[in-house]
Amino acid sequence: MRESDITLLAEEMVEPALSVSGLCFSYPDRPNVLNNITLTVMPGERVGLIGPNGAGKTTFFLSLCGVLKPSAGEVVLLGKSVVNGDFRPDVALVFQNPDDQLFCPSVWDDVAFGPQNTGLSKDEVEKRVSEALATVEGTELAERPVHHLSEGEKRIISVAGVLAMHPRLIIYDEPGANLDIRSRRRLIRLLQCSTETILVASHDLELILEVCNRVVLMDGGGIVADGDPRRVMGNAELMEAHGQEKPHSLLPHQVSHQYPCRPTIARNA
Amino acid sequence: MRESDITLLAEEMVEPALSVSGLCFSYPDRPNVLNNITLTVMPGERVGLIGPNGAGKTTFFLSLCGVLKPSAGEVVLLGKSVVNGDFRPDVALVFQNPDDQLFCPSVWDDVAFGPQNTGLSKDEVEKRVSEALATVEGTELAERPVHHLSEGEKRIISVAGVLAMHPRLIIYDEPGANLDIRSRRRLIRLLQCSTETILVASHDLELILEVCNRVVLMDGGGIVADGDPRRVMGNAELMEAHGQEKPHSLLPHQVSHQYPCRPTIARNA
Amino acid sequence: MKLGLDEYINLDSPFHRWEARYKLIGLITLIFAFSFVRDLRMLLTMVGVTVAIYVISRLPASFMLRRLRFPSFFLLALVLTLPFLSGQTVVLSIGPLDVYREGLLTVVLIAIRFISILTIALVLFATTPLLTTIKAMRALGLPGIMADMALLALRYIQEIGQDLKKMQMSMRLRGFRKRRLSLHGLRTLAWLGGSILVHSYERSEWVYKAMILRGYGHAPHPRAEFQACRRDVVTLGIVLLIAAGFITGDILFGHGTSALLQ
Amino acid sequence: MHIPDGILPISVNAGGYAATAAVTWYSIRKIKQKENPREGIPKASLLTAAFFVVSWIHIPVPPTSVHLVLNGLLGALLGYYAFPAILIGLFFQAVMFGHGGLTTLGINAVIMGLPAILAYYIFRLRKLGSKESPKQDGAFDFLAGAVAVGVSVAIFVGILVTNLPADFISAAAERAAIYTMAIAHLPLLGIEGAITSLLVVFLRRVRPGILDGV
Ligand SMILES: Nc1ncnc2c1ncn2[C@@H]1O[C@H](COP(=O)(O)OP(=O)(O)OP(=O)(O)O)[C@@H](O)[C@H]1O
Ligand SMILES: Nc1ncnc2c1ncn2[C@@H]1O[C@H](COP(=O)(O)OP(=O)(O)OP(=O)(O)O)[C@@H](O)[C@H]1O
Ligand SMILES: [Mg+2]
Ligand SMILES: [Mg+2]
Repeated sequence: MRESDITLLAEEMVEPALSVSGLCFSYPDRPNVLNNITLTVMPGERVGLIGPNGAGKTTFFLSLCGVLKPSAGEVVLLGKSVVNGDFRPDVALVFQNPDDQLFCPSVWDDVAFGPQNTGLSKDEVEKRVSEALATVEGTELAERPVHHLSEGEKRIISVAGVLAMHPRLIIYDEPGANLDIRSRRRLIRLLQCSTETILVASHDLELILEVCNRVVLMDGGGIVADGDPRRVMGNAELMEAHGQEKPHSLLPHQVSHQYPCRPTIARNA
Repeated sequence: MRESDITLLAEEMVEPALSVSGLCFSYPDRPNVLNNITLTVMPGERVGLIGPNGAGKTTFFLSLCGVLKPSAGEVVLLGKSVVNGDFRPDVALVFQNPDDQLFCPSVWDDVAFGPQNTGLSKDEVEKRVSEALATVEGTELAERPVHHLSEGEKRIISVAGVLAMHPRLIIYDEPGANLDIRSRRRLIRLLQCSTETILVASHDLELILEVCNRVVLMDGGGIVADGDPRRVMGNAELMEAHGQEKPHSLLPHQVSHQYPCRPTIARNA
Repeated sequence: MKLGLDEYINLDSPFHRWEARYKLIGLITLIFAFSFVRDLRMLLTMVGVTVAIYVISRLPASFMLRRLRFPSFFLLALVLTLPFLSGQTVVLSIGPLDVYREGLLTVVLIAIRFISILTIALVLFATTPLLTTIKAMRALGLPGIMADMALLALRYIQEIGQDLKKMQMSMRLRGFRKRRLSLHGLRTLAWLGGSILVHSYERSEWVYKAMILRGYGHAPHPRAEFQACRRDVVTLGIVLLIAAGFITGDILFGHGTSALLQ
Repeated sequence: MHIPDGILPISVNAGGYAATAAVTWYSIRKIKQKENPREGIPKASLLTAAFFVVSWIHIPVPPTSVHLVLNGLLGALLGYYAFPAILIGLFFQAVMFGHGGLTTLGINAVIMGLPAILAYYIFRLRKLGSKESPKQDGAFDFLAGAVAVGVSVAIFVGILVTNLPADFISAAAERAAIYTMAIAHLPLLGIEGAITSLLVVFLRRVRPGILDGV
């Protein structure tokens, strides 16, 4: 048995969290938004997805969740093929704009919305909600009306709404947009501490660099690079060819900004 | 005559573009959002305004333009006191969310809206519009409906709408939000090349660092620091005390990212 | 939801070239003349004129069929009821049901008028951007407040429509299914609608600020300028003549389906 | 609940236009009497757009689904801007979707708009009650929503049945048609009332200012 075979075997034993093969998608008035995308993500990986506006990141995410129906190819999530229109509680998507996701009158209602739809008992729902709120350090927001929160708080609550469903794969579509530095830092910490498999699309390359252990560069509906974040994003030529920039922190030295994962105690640190 | 007197005299000879003294503001349900703000900006300065969410940056801007009526204090813009509700074509504000500002159905209409209201002739309006569109490199967008533009294009057009009024002071409220890296770079170049006095609020400190020659740090409705960008933002202690971070590019070395200001020729460079 | 009206505004035809104000006057008059017609012989002429106009406009037939699908439900309801309810002369008996000749003729009359008017309206609105049409209406005397409201509403319908679509998507992804009617479901939909209203309300406050900062109401907003050439006027003349022809013809022929009933 | 082109005699259409012109003229006069008439325009326009979009939401009523009308709530939120707003909404509906019609625009505006104004007054009646009572408020909200749609249905059915160009329709058939149509719309009234009161509860909780009118 050769070495490569052994690796192959080892990989096959762990079922991938996500495996996409030959995925294509067209909007009615815009063909080939996704071109033959093939990607495998193993459980526990944190994959960053970068690429210019219109690269197809959001479209890709929506096809993964079964909201859009691909014109070709297959998506297998956690060992089960995705069927268009099917509801998969183990996969969750955090939308780019929290306002698209938050519509209940109070924070509590909103976080409870998902668990209630999966038909859990009342106690179970309550437990899920308080757990999720504690994880994002938002317990004291519970009774507040969603529409009066600050941008950063809205983002945090939309993440809680997704966590409460206990997904095993979470997809974040540009989670850093519109956040101030303190909220962004809190989000980064949250992402760094999460135990789920995650996919993050962002234009904030520093955020990707701090959170992800793998990065995928998309352009024109296809994947043009895939690998270690420091290697891919450190390749100035590649990055510029696809409308990106080498992140500042990769420029002269590498400065680690990794914050320790702390248990949830105080919010107003 | 002592030296300080001479400086004083010299400063008084050039009329400040903006002079705010003792400005206070309260929302009906939220008192003291602005606390006794005093600030003088000389013509040609590019002032960055930084501070955490809720510091009062947007509120400050709206009071400067006369949209909100301050409870105390005075704002003098270009030598004339601001009266609440007055229309001042020489001062313009670019809103945080371009969708709030682009209320006309087509790009051309939107850019023309301001000049038309200043009572210019039809030819003059047309000239202003094409000039403004050329400056932002958006000439070919003229006939497009606004809601079909990408985020980056929307931002660029909202800047054009403001430039077409030929203001002498432009206020940008978080112009970098939601932009991809290419559009952000284009925006930075545009700001660097502008000849007007500008005020820019942003959470993107690298953008401030590249554009501004002075920075003002706000927190809790007051100004807590004011001075050279590298000095203020390089002061890690100060920055962290107000929920900010020292920008990456100020961390180990200083790397200049200044692009040359080019005349507007090709867009697809 | 896709509005798809502006799909064919870039074609080239006499109707696309016709100046918006004249087109509006001409085709609206024609539409009202059509709604006046009650004589079956004039109906046949109406079909001819309608087909001719649609062909000249160079809009594809598939477009027309697509647009007909939705409003046809009402027509279907009429077709299924009127022939059985209205009239005296039985032409056919289906089991216990009698089909009356008068009801049948009424259905034919309504259906032809309906389809013809819909077609002309389609030519009117699919050959000019809706935006230009509203500006033409203002130029023709629509009150400024109405025109401003229409333009702003048009601008934001599509924006808010996209928001609704995204919100419904996110609800589906969190397991919301609205198959049954339940209080929980109704409440959720009310929350969805309410959120859209609140977002729009809050956005309108910002829009107002942005408008006054650029001088809204400071100077009278110039009316969009339209320039008509001779051809526009001639076309209007022809269309008005056709419209007049329908009205006089209908009156001359004795005004009614009764002409064919004898 | 919009009457399409080609069904009504031209006299009824003309009457509808006359009534619509009169009410619109009166509304605009009232708007212009405000201190700053332009202030309400963005609010009214964006809410018009929002109501237009909200009417796309399907409410499941097995075996089919219905659309929301919500003209009662629209009246309550927009006040004097309500009638022009409805006119504009109907115009867009006719032009974009072929829903309703151009010749019947006037009569359709009467069908939708007059009940909206009526609902506006029902909502205001509630304010007369001095005590805060959520139950009573809810009842008024339900009533405003249901009555608005109910009156719309009544005008709609009335116009349709009396004006069908059927010279020979029997009185019995006519009565049967009216009853069938009215009964078919009953669930709609209940749903409109329920949604209206749920919506008002939501708005009062989240953004009370919105209910004070434009
Ligand atoms: N509903 C739609 N109908 C038609 N075209 C669409 C639709 N949504 C997106 N597109 C187009 O598909 C392409 C990919 O869009 P997508 O939103 O997936 O890009 P993205 O990578 O998420 O960009 P961004 O960084 O701006 O979020 C774009 O060119 C866009 O214009
Ligand atoms: N219309 C309003 N009514 C009441 N309070 C308001 C209103 N607008 C803002 N505030 C409050 O005033 C404070 C200052 O808000 P402002 O929007 O000026 O902050 P900002 O510095 O612009 O924040 P951001 O970085 O999030 O844009 C905040 O606490 C906010 O909650
Ligand atoms: Mg996207
Ligand atoms: Mg702000």
